[in-house]
Amino acid sequence: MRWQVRKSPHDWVTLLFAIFALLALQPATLAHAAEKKTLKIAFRAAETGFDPQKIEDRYSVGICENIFDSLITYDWLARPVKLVPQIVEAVPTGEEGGTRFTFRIRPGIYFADDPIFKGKRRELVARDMEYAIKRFRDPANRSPYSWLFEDRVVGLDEFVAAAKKSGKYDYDVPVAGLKVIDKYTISFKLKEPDYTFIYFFAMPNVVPVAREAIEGYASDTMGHPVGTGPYVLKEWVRRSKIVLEKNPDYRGHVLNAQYADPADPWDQEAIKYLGRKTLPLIDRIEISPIEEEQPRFLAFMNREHEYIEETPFAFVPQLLPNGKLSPEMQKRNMRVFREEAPETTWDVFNLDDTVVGGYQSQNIGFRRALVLAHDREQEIAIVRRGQALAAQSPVPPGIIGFDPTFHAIEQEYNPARAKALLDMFGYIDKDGDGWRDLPSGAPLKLTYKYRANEESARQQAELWAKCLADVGIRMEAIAVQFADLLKDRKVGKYQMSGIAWTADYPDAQNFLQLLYGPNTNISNDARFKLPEYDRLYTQALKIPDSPERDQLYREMNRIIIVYAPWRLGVHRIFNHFINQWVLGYKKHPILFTSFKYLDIDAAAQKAGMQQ
Amino acid sequence: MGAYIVRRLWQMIPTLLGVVLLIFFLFNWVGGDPALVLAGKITNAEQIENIRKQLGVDQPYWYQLWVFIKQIVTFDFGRSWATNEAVSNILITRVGPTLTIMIPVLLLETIIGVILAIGVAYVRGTLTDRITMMICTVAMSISFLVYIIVAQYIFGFQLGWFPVQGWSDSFTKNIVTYAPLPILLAVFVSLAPSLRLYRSFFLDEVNQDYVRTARAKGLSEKTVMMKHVLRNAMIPILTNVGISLPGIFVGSFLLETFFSIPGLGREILTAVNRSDFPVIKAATVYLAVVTMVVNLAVDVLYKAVDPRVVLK
Amino acid sequence: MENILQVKNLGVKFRLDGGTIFEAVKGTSFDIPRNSTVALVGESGSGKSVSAMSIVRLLPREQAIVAPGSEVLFNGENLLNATDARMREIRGKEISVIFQEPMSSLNPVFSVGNQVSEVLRLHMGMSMRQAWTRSEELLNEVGIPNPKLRLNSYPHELSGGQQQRVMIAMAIACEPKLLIADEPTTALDVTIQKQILDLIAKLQASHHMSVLFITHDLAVVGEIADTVVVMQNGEIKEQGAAKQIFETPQHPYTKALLMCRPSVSKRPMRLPVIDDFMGAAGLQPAHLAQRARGYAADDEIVLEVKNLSKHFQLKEGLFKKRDVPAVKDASFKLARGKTLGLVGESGSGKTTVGLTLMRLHSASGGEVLFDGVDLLKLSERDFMKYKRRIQIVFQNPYASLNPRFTVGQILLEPMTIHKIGKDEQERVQMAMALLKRVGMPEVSFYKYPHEFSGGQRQRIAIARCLTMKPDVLICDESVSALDVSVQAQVLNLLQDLQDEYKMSYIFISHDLAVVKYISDQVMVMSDGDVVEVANSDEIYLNPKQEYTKKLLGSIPKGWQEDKAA
Amino acid sequence: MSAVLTSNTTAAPIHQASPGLWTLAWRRLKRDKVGMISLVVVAFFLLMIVGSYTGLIARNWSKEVGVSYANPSFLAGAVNLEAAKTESREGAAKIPYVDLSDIDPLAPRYKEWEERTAKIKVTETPRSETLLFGGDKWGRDVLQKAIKGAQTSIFVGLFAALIATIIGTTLGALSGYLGGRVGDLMEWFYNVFSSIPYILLILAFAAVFASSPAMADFRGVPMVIAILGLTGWTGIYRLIRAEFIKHGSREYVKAAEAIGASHGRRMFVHILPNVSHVCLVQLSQHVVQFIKAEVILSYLGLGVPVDAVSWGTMLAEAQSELVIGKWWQLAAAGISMAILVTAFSMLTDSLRDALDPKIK
Repeated sequence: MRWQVRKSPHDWVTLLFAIFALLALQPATLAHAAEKKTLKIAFRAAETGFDPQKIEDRYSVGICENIFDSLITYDWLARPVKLVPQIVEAVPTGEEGGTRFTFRIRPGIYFADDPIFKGKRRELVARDMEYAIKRFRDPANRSPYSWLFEDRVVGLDEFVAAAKKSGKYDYDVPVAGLKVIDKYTISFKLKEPDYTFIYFFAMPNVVPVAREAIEGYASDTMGHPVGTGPYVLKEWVRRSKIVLEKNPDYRGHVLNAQYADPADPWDQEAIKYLGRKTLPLIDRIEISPIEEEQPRFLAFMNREHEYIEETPFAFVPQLLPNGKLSPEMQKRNMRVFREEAPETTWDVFNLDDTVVGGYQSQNIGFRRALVLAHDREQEIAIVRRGQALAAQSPVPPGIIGFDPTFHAIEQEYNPARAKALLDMFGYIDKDGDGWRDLPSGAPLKLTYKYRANEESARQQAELWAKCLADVGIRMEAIAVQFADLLKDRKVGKYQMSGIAWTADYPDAQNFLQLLYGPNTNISNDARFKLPEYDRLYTQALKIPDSPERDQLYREMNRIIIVYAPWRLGVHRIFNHFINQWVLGYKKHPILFTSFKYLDIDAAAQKAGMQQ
Repeated sequence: MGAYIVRRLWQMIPTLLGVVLLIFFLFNWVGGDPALVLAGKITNAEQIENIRKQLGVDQPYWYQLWVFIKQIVTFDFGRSWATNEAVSNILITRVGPTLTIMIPVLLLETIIGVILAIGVAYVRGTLTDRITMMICTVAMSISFLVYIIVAQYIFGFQLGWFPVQGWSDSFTKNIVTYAPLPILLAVFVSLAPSLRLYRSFFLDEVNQDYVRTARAKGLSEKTVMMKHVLRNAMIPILTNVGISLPGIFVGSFLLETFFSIPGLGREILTAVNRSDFPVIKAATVYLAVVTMVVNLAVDVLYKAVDPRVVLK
Repeated sequence: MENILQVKNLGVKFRLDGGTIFEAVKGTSFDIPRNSTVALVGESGSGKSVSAMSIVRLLPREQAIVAPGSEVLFNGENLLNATDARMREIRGKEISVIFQEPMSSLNPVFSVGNQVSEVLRLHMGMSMRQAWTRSEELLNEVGIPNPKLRLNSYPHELSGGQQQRVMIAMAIACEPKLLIADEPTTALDVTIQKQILDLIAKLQASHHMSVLFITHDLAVVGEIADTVVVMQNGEIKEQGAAKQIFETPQHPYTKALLMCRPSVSKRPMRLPVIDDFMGAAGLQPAHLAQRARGYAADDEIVLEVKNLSKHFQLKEGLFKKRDVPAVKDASFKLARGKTLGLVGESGSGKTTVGLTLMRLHSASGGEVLFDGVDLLKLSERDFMKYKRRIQIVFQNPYASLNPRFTVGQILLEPMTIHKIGKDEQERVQMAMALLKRVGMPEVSFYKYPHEFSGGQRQRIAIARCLTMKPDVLICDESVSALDVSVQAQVLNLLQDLQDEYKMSYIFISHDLAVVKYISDQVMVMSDGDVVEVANSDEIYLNPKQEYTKKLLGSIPKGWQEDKAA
Repeated sequence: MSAVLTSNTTAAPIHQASPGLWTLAWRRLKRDKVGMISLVVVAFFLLMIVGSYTGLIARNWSKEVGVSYANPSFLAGAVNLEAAKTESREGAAKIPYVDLSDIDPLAPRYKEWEERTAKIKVTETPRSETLLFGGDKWGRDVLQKAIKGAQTSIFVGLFAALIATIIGTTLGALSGYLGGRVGDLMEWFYNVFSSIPYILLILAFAAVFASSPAMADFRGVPMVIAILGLTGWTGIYRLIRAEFIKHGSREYVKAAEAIGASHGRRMFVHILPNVSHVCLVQLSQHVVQFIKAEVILSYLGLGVPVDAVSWGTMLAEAQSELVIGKWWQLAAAGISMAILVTAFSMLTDSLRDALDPKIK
């Protein structure tokens, strides 16, 4: 029972040192990149993993973009964006009235070498694509992108239903609309015409995967991506470090200068440094996610990273006073790439809500008054630090279907008009507490839900509260954890909330579907249900890109302005700052990363990093 | 002593059960729906149902609780819902960086704190003593957030003495390059309260009868402080260290987010944001167990410092 | 006779909280001759300890100021001017000290051997091994059994007496010329006290040292001292050879001290108090007349206790519990208007008896018959009626009064609870009357306990009990913490109240003389057992049991004629 | 009790006010220079928040009186790149607005709308280039924000500490005094709470409060107070429990039992006043602790709502401002918080010394 050993506090120290020594024994992987061209950058958020069919976040997808090859892709330099083949022979046009899409994979495309192939070279075949598409619908994968192939491909929904019934999701059972014609050819048959379908195949996660790799690494497909792309995952410390290295088996690709803009210096530089070379040129890419803005920015300024994408808005005025590089940045030979991102932010009203919802004149007038009361110029100037364009419709520039001439007075900040509208519909102060009340006389207090740990969301809420107070409306802003916010929005348990949407593919439809009535509980968080809008939407789907379709889009945009299910926000402009030794930099609006088309002046990098 | 340890371990069970119930109640009952986070930006009811089924959150609460308890007993918490990474793997890999920061912090804080405390206790009542205590109070009154923001800016960026952020796989590189600034910050912040506390421990002892005896023996003031007083003051100091010991396994999420340290604190924060229940539950249970085991270990270690302690 | 130490004109002041200065010692002078024992006697606050501590300069540096002109000459060297280094050489080697509380005076985390050998290594330059061997010899010399094993023990593993022996071993380790013993036996039981006194006397002789013995207890002084110095309020009232002090005290204060303390051999109607000597009045007849004590056959029995027992339960191991008996089958009777004395050493269970019979502890067995009702079997509600009829006065007057209550609140509370008096006004009047009765001014009603001295507080505690007009009053070491002169006052008060209200007392004390003085019947307890119950005169004159004899034999006898011879 | 006594007029004639322990403590405190200076500083802050609460000062803190990041007056000449942007608002495109009248249900009332609009005057207040201690990103006066922020932060700190103290004291008293089964239950409760990492506890409570409909009327500052108060009581519990155990065995409590005082009376009339100084010291220590915790909550986005301001939200905002050279918001919030917290801590120390003079 009693310890006779004389223990002194020193034993403590010894113990702790022992623990230390153990920690020190961790294998020190000193990957010394003597000759290698190494790129180091930060991601704004942590990745989740690299199983293309299981992921959604842009950072994980961005990594997949470099490990896997989608069938088709976007031309690197062409603006507006243009689809080009990547591993297929041609970009299919919708046959049979936009219901059939057939891809012919080029023979001789091989997967990167991996132990799972047991030393044999593994060629990419059409079956791999079929397998990947079926994976999207496999309940076991819980794919966030399963909606891409829902209610579209002939026989696929029935196949899934049957699998659900039998309890076995059998990949070997053929699906009529998902036909492997020969070793290299796969053909899709759709239930309804859908010309946007082709874009799916340029998405970096709609990529063929090797079944034996998926099944072989079944327990951790997230950590064992095996693809045909230019890079392989060398090292992955989750949420801390991602290292990509050149795939030695990669066939190589070249820069297509055909669509380059001769007036664009970035294009010209890309051609100068990358033209006629077999790409990729970077040997090793090290990525660390840094979620806090200050350290991410300071790390870049400290030359710890090659470039910084989506520089936090707060720092931009200092680096780009009046749109020009600051003297400090000039001294560092820094360059800036400004990107009008294919994304839109907006505030959504819950149309099912008794206060902000409804389709009566009074309801419409109330929402429109709220929109008019919101000072969007301040949003741009202060929340976005001038790095944004006012959104005139949900469709951002650079997206097919964007109409540069479309803008409406109903989106222009005008508190006088807002007040007039509120007065007109009886939203006046009835109980004399200084705040407007509902026409019924009941007190009016709006709630706005925003994401708890996001400073810009808070600022947005602050702006709302301020603007509404100016027109006499009381608003309460509630900070909610991300998961709760999603839940509340999905089930319509909110009045107002802020959202952003980035294009999955460059077509206006990707944005306009967000208000399609039947998409309520799916993606239509506004729960907007207007038969006229739905009619226009379904009609537009059946038509390929044409002036006729643009007209339909314009009509839909007008309805959005009139019924105001949203208060349109902005299209953000992102500033990517690049160190001088990074050569041929360009940012594609839809694709996530630039690693495939990039070079580094290793000597300049060494000199620069040491400064 | 064996019986004592067995009894203490036995007593942990109801506490652990309470932790389990509280966490289960807080997160399963009232927390967000993980299915929605995982479902993606375009989703439908069927898919959400499918996800809920896969996660088992469609089961009745009692069943989920049963599964949870089974997980605890088998030490198998399954996989993270968000990243599909094995939860045990998450905990194991994250605790290393956290300890790399926190062990030096605790060591330095304790050692420096004790040394300074002896110093000021020796000169108690003088101007030096009062100024030191004043500095401590002022230092304690500034928010940790301010320290981090300012220090990262000044020492990491302006002066460039340390990297702004980062972490590597090499322990040596971490401890030499990346860890010093966060460690120094944490030490600086925790030193002031420790110093004040330790000083009061020393002063408590200085007025004890045995100190008078030691002086009556003819011992020098230095020997009295360094031998007789120190050894006795180590008992409450050890208690204090014992209290903060479980904390080193949690780490500071502020430090970890600002300095990009892939530690446990940051992981917990992310897990909560993502409603990643398996990670939250496992982390909580693990930390609760660590807390209890550490407390037990400290109590047993007491025996070594304080011969009066009887373990029964 | 040559003096080893001369204290000349010593003055010590204390800086108190808030800048006030307290003069603890006011210019005292006394000498300590070689090879003799000097006793410094006085009540608390007399400055006796301060005088002794200033010899070795162990007073708290921040507060104590030694008056200029003071001299402490040790072999002719003024210690007050010595350097710190010189003082360190002297302490523990030339002059060593033992203190009142051996438990707290030993460092709890170092072994006995470590602490004894430390002083040897420091002053005698011994190696660890030599020091260890010598320590063993020293422990042997001070009478610690199995010294080799005890060297590795920690202080808490020793009994109080052994701890004090260790302190003594440490003190004599370097053959000091002077040993200062600051109340070394006050915290000890009477039998142990006797042993320690004998040990000090023996060592004084064998080591040829001088002893400065500080105590409040004149009886102890009589046993040991050659010279006696009596102090009061920082001044020396009288000093001289022991014989002279005890036989022909000159100063009234000395006389008072000698008379106030109850002695085993005498039992006056009233104890004399200091004022009786200091004032003009002098001794009254009551101080000389003897009181007869003892139960009479026709005494009405108020309380009868049968086979009372109390066990405490200790948790052990995983589920086991161990019974520790504190009181075993105690039976006794209490007669109306009489006092039952309960004596025993610490841990004998005497206090537990008191607390258990009034249900402050739950009893494990037995009966407490009060008015024929077994109090132990009553429900909480029924017991309430009896609660006020048995009351208790605790030992520590500083702890038993709620410091946040005014005296008025303290006195009114029981009356309010038991609905005594028809309204608040009447209760206040009753409280005022009681205050007066216990000898406190009415203005005390509005004051807080901390404004009163120990004796006054004990009076307030007694008044609190009186508000309920109890039949039985339990005095649990109620006068033990008081100075001799105050003790006499409180004892007189208790006696007066008993005479007036015909209350019965259960008087619990370790002080055999006090018990002898106040009790009619005495019950001796040891380790939870009742050793002996008898009328007090009988038990003191004619103890039946061995234990009782041993106990009585340990009482300091004060000045003995034979010693002088 | 004392109320009973003072209302008693018959005993008045010889009534002499005798200093109670609190009075004595106050006397001791008055002698403590550092304590008194701290008291003055704390009182100044309290006066300030009373002023801001009643609207005497900082009433217009939310008014945008300056340009974005207006320079402090003492840096009037400094370049302000952030404001430049705000000034040069890009003119709207020249293209005509799209006509909506054919599908707009409001179209019939366009005319009435226009007329009403014309009657409403909108005046734009001029924005100042500099503000006394600079402006924030919206152009609000940082000094006024700091004052208003002090109100919120101190309010949060005080009330959260009050809740925590009440919970901790009640549970601690029950556990320490009663012991036994009740004590075991409380200990269990305490162990459960203290075994869960604090940050996790805070996040969990925040999640519960934010999503629970029952808390709908309870959001904003009260929610922050509730989160901090309900999670922060464990330390107080521990101390109060120990105090009650200690005092429970003291003789004065035994004496109270002997005279027949009930459990409740012994706990709350006898023991509680004797440990009240511990409660008070704990209360003030927790005020400081919670003022600091509010900063962390704000950093996590769980702090006070957007229409209020606290030091925490200011610091959270100021996170990225230091890097762009706009240090004044960080300084204003950081320094005012440091001053108050320092003064409060020192006052607490002095208070403890005054109430319990044994501890030096």
